[in-house]
Amino acid sequence: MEVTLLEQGLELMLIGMGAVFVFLTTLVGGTSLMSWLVQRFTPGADSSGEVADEEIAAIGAAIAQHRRK
Amino acid sequence: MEVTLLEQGLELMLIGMGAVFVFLTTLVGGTSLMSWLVQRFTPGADSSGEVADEEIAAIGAAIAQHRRK
Amino acid sequence: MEVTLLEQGLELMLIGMGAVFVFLTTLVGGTSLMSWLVQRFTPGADSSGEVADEEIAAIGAAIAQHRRK
Amino acid sequence: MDLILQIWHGSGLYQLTFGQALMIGVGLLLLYLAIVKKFEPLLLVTIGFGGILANIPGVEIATGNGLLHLTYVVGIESGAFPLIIFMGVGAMTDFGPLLANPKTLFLGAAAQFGIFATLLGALGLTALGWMDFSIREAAAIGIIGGADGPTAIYVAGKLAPNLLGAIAVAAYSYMALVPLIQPPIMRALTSPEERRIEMVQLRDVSRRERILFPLLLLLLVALLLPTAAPLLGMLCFGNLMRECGVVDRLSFTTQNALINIVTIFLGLSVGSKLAAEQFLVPSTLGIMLLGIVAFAIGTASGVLMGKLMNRLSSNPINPLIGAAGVSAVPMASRVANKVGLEANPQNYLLMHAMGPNVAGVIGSAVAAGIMIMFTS
Amino acid sequence: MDLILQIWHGSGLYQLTFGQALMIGVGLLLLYLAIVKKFEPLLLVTIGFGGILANIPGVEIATGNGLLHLTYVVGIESGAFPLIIFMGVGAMTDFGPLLANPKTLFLGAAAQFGIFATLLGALGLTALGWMDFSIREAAAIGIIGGADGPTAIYVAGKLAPNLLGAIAVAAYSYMALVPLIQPPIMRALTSPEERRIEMVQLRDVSRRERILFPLLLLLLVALLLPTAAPLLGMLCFGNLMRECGVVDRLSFTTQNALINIVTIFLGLSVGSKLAAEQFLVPSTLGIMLLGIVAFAIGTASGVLMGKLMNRLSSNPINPLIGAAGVSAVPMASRVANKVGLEANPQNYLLMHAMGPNVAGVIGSAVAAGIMIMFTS
Amino acid sequence: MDLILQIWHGSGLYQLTFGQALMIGVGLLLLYLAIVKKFEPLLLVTIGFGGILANIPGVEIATGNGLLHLTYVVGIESGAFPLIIFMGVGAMTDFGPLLANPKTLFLGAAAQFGIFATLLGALGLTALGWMDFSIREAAAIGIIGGADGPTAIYVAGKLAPNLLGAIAVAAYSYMALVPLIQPPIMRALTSPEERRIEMVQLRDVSRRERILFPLLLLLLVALLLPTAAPLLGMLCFGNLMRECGVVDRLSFTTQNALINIVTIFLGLSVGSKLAAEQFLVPSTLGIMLLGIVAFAIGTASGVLMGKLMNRLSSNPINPLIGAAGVSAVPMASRVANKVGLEANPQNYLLMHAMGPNVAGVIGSAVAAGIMIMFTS
Ligand code: NA
Ligand code: NA
Ligand code: NA
Repeated sequence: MEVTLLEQGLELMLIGMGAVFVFLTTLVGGTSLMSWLVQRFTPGADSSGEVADEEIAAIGAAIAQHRRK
Repeated sequence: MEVTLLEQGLELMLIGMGAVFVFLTTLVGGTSLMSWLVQRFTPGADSSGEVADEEIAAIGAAIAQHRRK
Repeated sequence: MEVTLLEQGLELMLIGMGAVFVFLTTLVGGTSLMSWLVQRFTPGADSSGEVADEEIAAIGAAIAQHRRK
Repeated sequence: MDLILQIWHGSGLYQLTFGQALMIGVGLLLLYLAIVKKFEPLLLVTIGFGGILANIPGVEIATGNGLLHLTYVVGIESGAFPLIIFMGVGAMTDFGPLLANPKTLFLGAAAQFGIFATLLGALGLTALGWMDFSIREAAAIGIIGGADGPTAIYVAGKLAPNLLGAIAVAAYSYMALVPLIQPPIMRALTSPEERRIEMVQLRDVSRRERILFPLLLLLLVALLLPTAAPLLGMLCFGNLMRECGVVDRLSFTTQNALINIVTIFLGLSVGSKLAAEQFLVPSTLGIMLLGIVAFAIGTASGVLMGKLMNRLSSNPINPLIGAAGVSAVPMASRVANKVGLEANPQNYLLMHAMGPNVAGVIGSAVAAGIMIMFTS
Repeated sequence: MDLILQIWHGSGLYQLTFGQALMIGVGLLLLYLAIVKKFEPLLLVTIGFGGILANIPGVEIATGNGLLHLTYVVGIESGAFPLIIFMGVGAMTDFGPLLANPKTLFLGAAAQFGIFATLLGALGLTALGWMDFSIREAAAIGIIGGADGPTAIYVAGKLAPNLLGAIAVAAYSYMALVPLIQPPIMRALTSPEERRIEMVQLRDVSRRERILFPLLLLLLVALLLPTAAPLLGMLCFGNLMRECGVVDRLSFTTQNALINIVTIFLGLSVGSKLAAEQFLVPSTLGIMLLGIVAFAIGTASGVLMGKLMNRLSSNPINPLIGAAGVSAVPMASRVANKVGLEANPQNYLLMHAMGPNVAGVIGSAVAAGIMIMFTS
Repeated sequence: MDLILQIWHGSGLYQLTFGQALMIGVGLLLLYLAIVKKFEPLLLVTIGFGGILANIPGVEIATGNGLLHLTYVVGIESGAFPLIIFMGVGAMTDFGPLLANPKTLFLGAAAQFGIFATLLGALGLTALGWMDFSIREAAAIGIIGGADGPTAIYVAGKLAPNLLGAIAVAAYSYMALVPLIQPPIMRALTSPEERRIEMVQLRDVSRRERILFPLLLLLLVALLLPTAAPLLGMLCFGNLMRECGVVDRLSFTTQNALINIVTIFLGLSVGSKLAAEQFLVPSTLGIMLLGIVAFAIGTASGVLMGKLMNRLSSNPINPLIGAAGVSAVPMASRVANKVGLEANPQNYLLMHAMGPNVAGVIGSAVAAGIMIMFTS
């Protein structure tokens, strides 16, 4: 068989980089679509306010846990 | 053999519920007896005060642990 | 064979205690040498100040971790 | 070109069966219930995700030498994970309300009727020829009625490993649905007057009683029902660590790092049993059906026992707290509290319901011990 | 006297080979880099110490029934440790910057060219007769270019366990050296004007998008590349626990106790493969050489892709963030930020670089999946 | 009726032997000592409870495929648990006092005489025909005199697994009883003047010395006594994590979640070896007897060495701190401090005793390495 190891490697490189790009391109598309759908069907900003709430909840939980102990 | 699966199940149900009740009844008795003995032979209330102490100790330990670290 | 178990044990005791002392003596020597070298080639005291810093850093890290959570 | 064909043949899209697609949907549904509806999230997130992983064709994670198969063998088949979870539950459980009012143990006993009725139901379906459950399988299915996840997984792992996925999913799903399943039954079986009953405040329980209780329970189990001793022994051990006051650092780790780590791998491992070819079989439908019947009967018998005890007892007992006897700690107690508040806005049943609630954990472990003793 | 002779013959001094002494030196060097230079200390401290233990003659800890050999078999050969680390990485990763600018995924894709170029390089050295790597070994060596420790260990464990020690040491050493390796390449390939480019501030990303992203990624992997599903599945699971907000206690344990415990044993186990007779072979030299080439090519292709995208895109893109596409989170982002600040003191690239940085983790896991699919 | 008979025959009451009842009593006694007397609670709670579980007839938890048997095989037979505990001990140990006064290592050496004297005692009892211990068993029994639980378990697991339960119980019980065993011996061997001696305040120890010490110790062990390297290697690794300052998160987990989890399962596993038929044998009595002799001799030789060093040294040395050389950290140091305060209310020996105390840990690990080398 004349297919050398090097040729095999070359093919794997081409296909491999191709597959990486195809996969990540699909992911770019999927992510963009998902974000677009979420933003379209969610009224108002829900990110910034929530974080502060979570933080307060975390501290509250820590205190509660301490008390329970 | 004429004992069907269903009869076997029925027997298991009766014995099983019986055993659950016997066990938990014994536990009711044992618990009541234990509580009665403890209350009889322990002078004074030892529950409420201790909890607060423990909590303080826990906080103290946490601070100490922090310092040690 | 005339070497009894007891003689074997006696030999093990002598050699064993000897080995413990040889090892720990070497460790005393090594530690003293190491400390001498460190103190000779390190200018200034680096212990006391650092501990306080570390403690502050630990508390800071704990707070930061809390916030991140 | 061969390589591109190899990618395509190796891809999930090419290999995906309809059943796998369906089960990925089921996994997503469990995640939805957990995240959006907040139903039993610790278990439904992990089981749901494990279920999705198990249904990706061509991925070796739930089979062979895959991580989830290994954790399944090491943790579930050996019974280790449910036992460690029980230790953690013990370390997190306050038996105070139970000790203040030990009679509530009877409510925890009564609610186990759901277990045995379901066992009979499973055998009945077999007698009718609709299903084909052996007595061991029927016993494992019955335990769903115990409303206690680790007990159900422990028993299924011992008696019917082939049904473990369906049983675990049924147990946790219905535990998640307790706020929907129980209230109608509770309202149907009680009069508004009964629901309005206020109970006497619970006495303080001393530290000494709290320390002695797990030892007492352990010794009783040891003497009377050794097959329940692994489960209840670990529960007692966890509780002793909690209450004895001298090993707080062990108790803390048991309630946090240890139970969390085991929960993650238990959930993923159970999820790995949701592979389509194992899960999409007729018996799963039977198990889901029998499971909800078990919950309903357990709830009903707890409430009826509550009514009976209310008549016989000198102190008033609100029958609603009987429903908490099924376990599902602490959800069932919250449900009893909520239904009680509807009838009487001054009526806080939460602490009173915690007694039968933790009694239900003991009761179903006892029932599990009996099942294991008689069928293995 | 026999006993004293026995002590002497049992002692390390008597049995020590030159190779072992050399490897103990290498272990000490890794500790020095970790402790004094603060390079990747979590891994270099544990690997370095494990390496010293593995080279003490006569000690049974890295071989036979020794602890480190057992953890190696249980945790590395089975793939469990890298997968659990990936779960922890998922729980610690904020995909927000990536979601705010998904196009940065292309940078993460481009930087994987280092992986495949190195594969080819390894086969080239074999063709030249200088080394003797099979295609599986070459693939495992290439993954070093992914700049992602657990991925490299996972792939090496599957494709070339005999090279695992050298591959892991190369991967972590070069990750540690990222602040030295990358800047010259980044400066050589960009003009000062390009390095000065400021980027548009990232938009806020909603919680809903953050929850859906790991599920989307999981489904794509499931459908397109199942061999990457164990790694990316665990990453997605960890991230879902982090973002879903209902299992915070599991997420917390995953990010702390669990990942720390696994890191300790992963590091020691990997170190146990640094035994002189396994490590001091010509192929190690080849692997170390190929590894740095892989990092350099990965950095370069990331930067070049950044230049290309900057020309094609409507919003300006600073090509320096392309270098972060190799992974090495978060070090590579910090390097991009630092080199950017040199050229323009107002230019804070850190958050912009985090997008390609985490994209690089995904990209190298995808490349790993492809390697496993084609060579096993 | 058959079923009721089956319950009765399956019950513990029916199957319980006298030995098992006795051992359950022993387990309760250990719990009493731990909880009420606060003696070594971390180990006595877990061992005591495991001992009770192991003596419940008909329960499969300490045997067969039971959880505790599995943890015993995985954790004790393999040596993994004691090694991980040693890593945790290393991460919790401050070698500062030892570094400030390295000569106290001699006290830690002298106190190991208890180990070897007990070895001889065990062989003597065999020569007298009262017991029947092999040299390996005698060596394992001797290690009780090291007053170090994990070392004793590690050595027993290697040299005499059949005696492990008795050896571990003896080691931990006597460690718990150190405040009762040591003071009379200390007072008998010292004059009031000696007990009053105040020592020079310890110098500050730099961070660099603290980092280099575990590496120095590791290298010495590697070169001189590799059979001690697993134990001391893990101790050094834990200590290096503690002191190096760059892996604080690993050190924190090692000192908390990891050591706690392992302690729980180590204790339960050791307890599972307290099954009546294994424990209630004549050799157990011999081991308990030899163990207390070992503690007494170790204490005495430490104190006598202290007297000798006080005469030879330029700085005064209080011989009481020699008693801390047996290990039992930090209890033995507290005892030295307390006896010192009795004689001189200004005499705070605590920090001075910590030097020989941690030296005792190293010393008994060295003795363990010698035992393993010569008898296996
Ligand atoms: Na129940
Ligand atoms: Na990468
Ligand atoms: Na000692």
